[in-house]
Amino acid sequence: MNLALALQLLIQGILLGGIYGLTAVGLSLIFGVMGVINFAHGQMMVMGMYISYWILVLLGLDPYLSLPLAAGAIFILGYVIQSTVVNRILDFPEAMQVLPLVAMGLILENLALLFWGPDHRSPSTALSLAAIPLGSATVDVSRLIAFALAIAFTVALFLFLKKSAIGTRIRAAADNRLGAQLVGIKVDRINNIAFGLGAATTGAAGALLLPLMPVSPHLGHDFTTTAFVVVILGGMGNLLGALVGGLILGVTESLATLVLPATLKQMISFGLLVVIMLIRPQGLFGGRR
Amino acid sequence: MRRLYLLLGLLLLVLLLLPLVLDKYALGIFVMIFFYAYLGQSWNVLTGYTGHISLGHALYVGIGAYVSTFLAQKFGLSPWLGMLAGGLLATAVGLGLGFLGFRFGLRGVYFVILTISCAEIARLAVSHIDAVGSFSGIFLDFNPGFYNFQFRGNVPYYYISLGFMVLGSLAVHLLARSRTGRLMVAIREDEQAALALGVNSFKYSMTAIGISAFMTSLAGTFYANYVYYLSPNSMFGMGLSIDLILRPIIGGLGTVLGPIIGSFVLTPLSEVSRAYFAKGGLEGMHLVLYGVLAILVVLFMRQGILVYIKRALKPLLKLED
Amino acid sequence: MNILSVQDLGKNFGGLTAVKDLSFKLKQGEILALIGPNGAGKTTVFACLSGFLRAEQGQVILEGQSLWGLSPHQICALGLARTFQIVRPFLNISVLDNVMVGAFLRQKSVAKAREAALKVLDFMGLARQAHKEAGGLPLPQRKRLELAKALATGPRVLLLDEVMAGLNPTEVDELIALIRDINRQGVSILLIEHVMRGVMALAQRVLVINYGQLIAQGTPAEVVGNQEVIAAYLGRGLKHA
Amino acid sequence: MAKDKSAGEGLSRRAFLKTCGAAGLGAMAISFGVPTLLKAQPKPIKIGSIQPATGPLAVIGQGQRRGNQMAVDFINAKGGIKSLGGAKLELVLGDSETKSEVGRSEADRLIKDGAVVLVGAFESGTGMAVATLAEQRGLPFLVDVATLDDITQKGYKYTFRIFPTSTAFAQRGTDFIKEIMAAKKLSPKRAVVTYVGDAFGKTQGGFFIKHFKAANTGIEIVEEISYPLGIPDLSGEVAKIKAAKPDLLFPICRPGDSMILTRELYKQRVELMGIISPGSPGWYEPSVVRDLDKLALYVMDNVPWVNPSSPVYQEANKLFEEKYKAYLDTNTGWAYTGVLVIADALERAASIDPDKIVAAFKATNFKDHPMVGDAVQFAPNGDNKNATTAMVQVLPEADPLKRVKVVLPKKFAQAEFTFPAPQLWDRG
Repeated sequence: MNLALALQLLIQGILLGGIYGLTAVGLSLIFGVMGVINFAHGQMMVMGMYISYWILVLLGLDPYLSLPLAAGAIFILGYVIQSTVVNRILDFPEAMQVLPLVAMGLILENLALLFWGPDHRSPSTALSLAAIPLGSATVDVSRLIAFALAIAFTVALFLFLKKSAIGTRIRAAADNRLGAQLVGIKVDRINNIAFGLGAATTGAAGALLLPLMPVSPHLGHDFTTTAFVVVILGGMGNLLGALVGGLILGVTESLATLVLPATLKQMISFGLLVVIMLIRPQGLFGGRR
Repeated sequence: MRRLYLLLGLLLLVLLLLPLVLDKYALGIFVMIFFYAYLGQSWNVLTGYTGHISLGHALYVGIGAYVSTFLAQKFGLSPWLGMLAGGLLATAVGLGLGFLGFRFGLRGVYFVILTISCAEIARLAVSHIDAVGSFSGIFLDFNPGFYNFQFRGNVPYYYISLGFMVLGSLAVHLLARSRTGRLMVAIREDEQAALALGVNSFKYSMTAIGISAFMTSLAGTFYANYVYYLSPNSMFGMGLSIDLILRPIIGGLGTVLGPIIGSFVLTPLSEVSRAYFAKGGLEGMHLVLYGVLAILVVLFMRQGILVYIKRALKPLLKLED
Repeated sequence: MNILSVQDLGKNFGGLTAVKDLSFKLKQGEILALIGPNGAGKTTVFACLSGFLRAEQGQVILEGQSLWGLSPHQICALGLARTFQIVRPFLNISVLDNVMVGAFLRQKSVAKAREAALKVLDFMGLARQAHKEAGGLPLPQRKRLELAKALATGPRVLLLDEVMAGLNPTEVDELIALIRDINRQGVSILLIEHVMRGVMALAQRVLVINYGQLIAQGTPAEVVGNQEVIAAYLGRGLKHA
Repeated sequence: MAKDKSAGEGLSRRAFLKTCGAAGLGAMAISFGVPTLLKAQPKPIKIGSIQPATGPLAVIGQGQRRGNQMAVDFINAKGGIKSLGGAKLELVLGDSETKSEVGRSEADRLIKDGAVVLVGAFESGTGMAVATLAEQRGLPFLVDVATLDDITQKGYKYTFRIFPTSTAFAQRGTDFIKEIMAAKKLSPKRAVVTYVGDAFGKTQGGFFIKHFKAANTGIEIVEEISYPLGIPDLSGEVAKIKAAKPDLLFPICRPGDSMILTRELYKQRVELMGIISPGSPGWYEPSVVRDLDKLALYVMDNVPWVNPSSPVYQEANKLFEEKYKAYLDTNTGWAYTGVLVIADALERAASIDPDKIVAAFKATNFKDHPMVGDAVQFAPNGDNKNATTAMVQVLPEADPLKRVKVVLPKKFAQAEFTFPAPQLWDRG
């Protein structure tokens, strides 16, 4: 075995894991509060990527600077989706909850196709080629930034939920919808905000990914699947768990390529997922069951 | 009730006579209507009747398609027999998945994720098996003949798929009225309460997934010999899994007529909108509309279209509730 | 003769003791009531007996057979049926179909199960509702349906969890008569009840538990006068006052 | 740039909503031909085009449609099919959504709408499904682009292909690589092949590796790396490439992943003599050349490219640039050629009878096409005997639309090739 390669893969796994974590945090929050799986998650992230792409192309603003705008726009998108669709389906049987969100993903994906065409767009950003040599290995600067911000955002979101007034209400609504209603919390509005927040982290993730990969309308789907895996690993509704789950998945997948064809690395993640569900269904770090 | 059966019989008669007047393209649309209605019906057994949500049913379609095609190419076995072999393997896989899910108490979202994971694992595994073409998939030879399950025109496919739909629905209808079917419904409604009444929920959940997997896989053989190309992504992918649940959900979950009505609404709609927006510049529009419609149906007809049709026909058919 | 005997039953949730060293016997043909303040562990006892929870220790014997490690459906098949405190009808199917689910335990054919279920419905006074969707029933009828479902499984022992809660006095009286009838047909009954009128009218013996432990037993009249029982109820009341 | 202009094509919002309603009511009965003012008597001849206009390959599929449509416009401007009284051609469009069964159903719809010939399908799975359907319906199908050998190996009578097969790609690619090394007196020792994990990547990659190994080039393929299409992160794959210390990289990509691959090679400082694709998209498209800019330079790709000295090409390319701000490349070029070949066959068949068209296809000897290679002639199995590839290279030029140049074979070359290429990070 090649040690230098293993080291490089480990570094990349960790950095990729941070990004996985960030894409999953929003999904985890939305599940934790509403108990629904946002099947449109990846597509929302792609919308975030497009927004920062167009800001970059039209206004010349780097994705790191336009990140708040992307997050804000996707917050609104999430808020609207929750208030128009998701709030109405919360009491439906689970099988019925799946369809509207799958359909929402389909709509977002094809709206992107309609508006911006099928091209893979990959603009050069200030840092898209920056890398720091580290002995025989290299550390990708855009990934490092994405990783650091992923941790920062997750911690910030975690603290927001713990400390702020709205955060407390969100947790109350997550804990017991009826109870929250009884003590006068406008649960529908709180849900809107929670979905918006989950969406916003996803939009931010999109902005952070723009320097790393070309955006195209069909990119979203696989991110949704990966985010599932991460969320289950970390425990549904557990935000810090999602981050750690992302790291585990990133490192596992990356190191698996040492011995397996890369096309099989997803099999590792799904295998891991099944095993975790069977032996520890609450996720590695506990979550809503 | 008798009038309902009379009406259904009449409709069936019309469907039997349709090939006399329809062109090949229209027949092709009907083939897809029947195909998806049958798939929806098969999925309905596990999810609509027993309440375990599967989002990985492509797994069984893929097994049915690959097994019968592999046996036909390798040993010249007729797909009619290969279909049964595929069915058996699919049943075994379904039971294995069911064992993991039901024994370890994975319910709701967790069961959903289990089904997705298993389908994805199968997709990736098949992508690496050279004997079945790995990523490239399998290209079927075209040798028309009943033995080969291959035909020149669309008429035989029409009748075969119609047969699938009618027999599949009949089977589910009989199942739903049987002891087993009723116990499945009890599990769907409230598994704990069913347990308290002596219902062995594990056994009946396993029965449901076994029947569902078997039925689903038969459609795979049909697909293989209708489209002539199998690839891991199209046969085991999440896209197919989602496609096949849309119709029963829109038509009415846990009802025999739901998947059929859903398919009669949704399949032509997707064809017509695709055809309409085929001209350049509006690529993707039909899928947007498709998505909007799906959301509207779920929001405003939460029990599916069937309920509304029943309500409208009630005076005519003297239906009970 | 004892039809059900419970020996040293114990159950913990995390560090919390829910039931401790509980022993009692249910005699053949008896109606026995289990009472105690809220949170005393009554429902936990039911869950342990019916297999929904695994007790950590103790022995439950039904007609000479140990129920240890059996799952709820097996226990039900052996002749011990239960109802739920919060009733759990199968909402989207008809009342008859609801009861048939129970009847299928003893009847393998649909026709016979339907016959048996109709008989039970008739007995419970729900015959006219047979073809209605269970979700449409008002609470009193849902309570009866809950009982009918359990009854349809042909139990030797019936565990009734607060079947009278939320009913008005007339409805309680009707239900008392029904339960007596059931009992007369040879079904032994263990009931949890807060409606004291029901307990006084039905139970031959009463068990009182608090914090998962048996604190008193005897005839209804004896128990009502028991100091410890009064303290258990009142003491709790005072603390919260 | 957001959306090409054809998007607005005569559909006002109100008309659109109205027709939507009509579509709902009229269900299948409606046919959606574009109304045209017909001066000439003969009815237009319909050609059914099935391309992946939505789904993951949409970027190519929509280009294919444009190629098909431009050739139709070209023929019509020249007076249509003269042997049929100047009948105009009409392209009826089908969208396979990159799904085989949809492609099949769409083909059936186009046949219903009156198509007498089918053209398509870019993606080999759909190509296969449509080829079988064409055989079932007895209607000619011309594969404009799709490489999978199997399509023409089933003994189908109605399927013809003008595009080279994976085998042809592999042979030509190997030969070109030998020629380049010989010309520059270089003897690289190690090479890595990467390919995408789908039907195209697997066949194209597999065939190339087999041929290359058998060809005695003195270059050893030290690593074969396949990667999934899903989440485009190739950092691990590139780390493996770097660890294999190759002199050459032979990538087979889909559009999109090529950009990540190149940037990642830059970031991880992988030293290479050059990147030579054995034949795949992802290197010559205008969007790639524009977005990767300097990093795209010096990449070579073995593709059945346009012939820069052909007047047909020059005329077509001019129109294409005006209309779509893009140049005719291998895919759009063959899509264009496909319709020309069909028109030629119709002209000689002087009939829309399928079997007469098939007979005309068999006798095809079509020289006036815009691509490299000799006249299009079909072998008995339906493959174009003279289908061949050229080596193109992206070379420095101020206008990104002019950077892709043919460098081999010499006969068609527009420029000298540059090899070895400067390292990605040494380009100022």
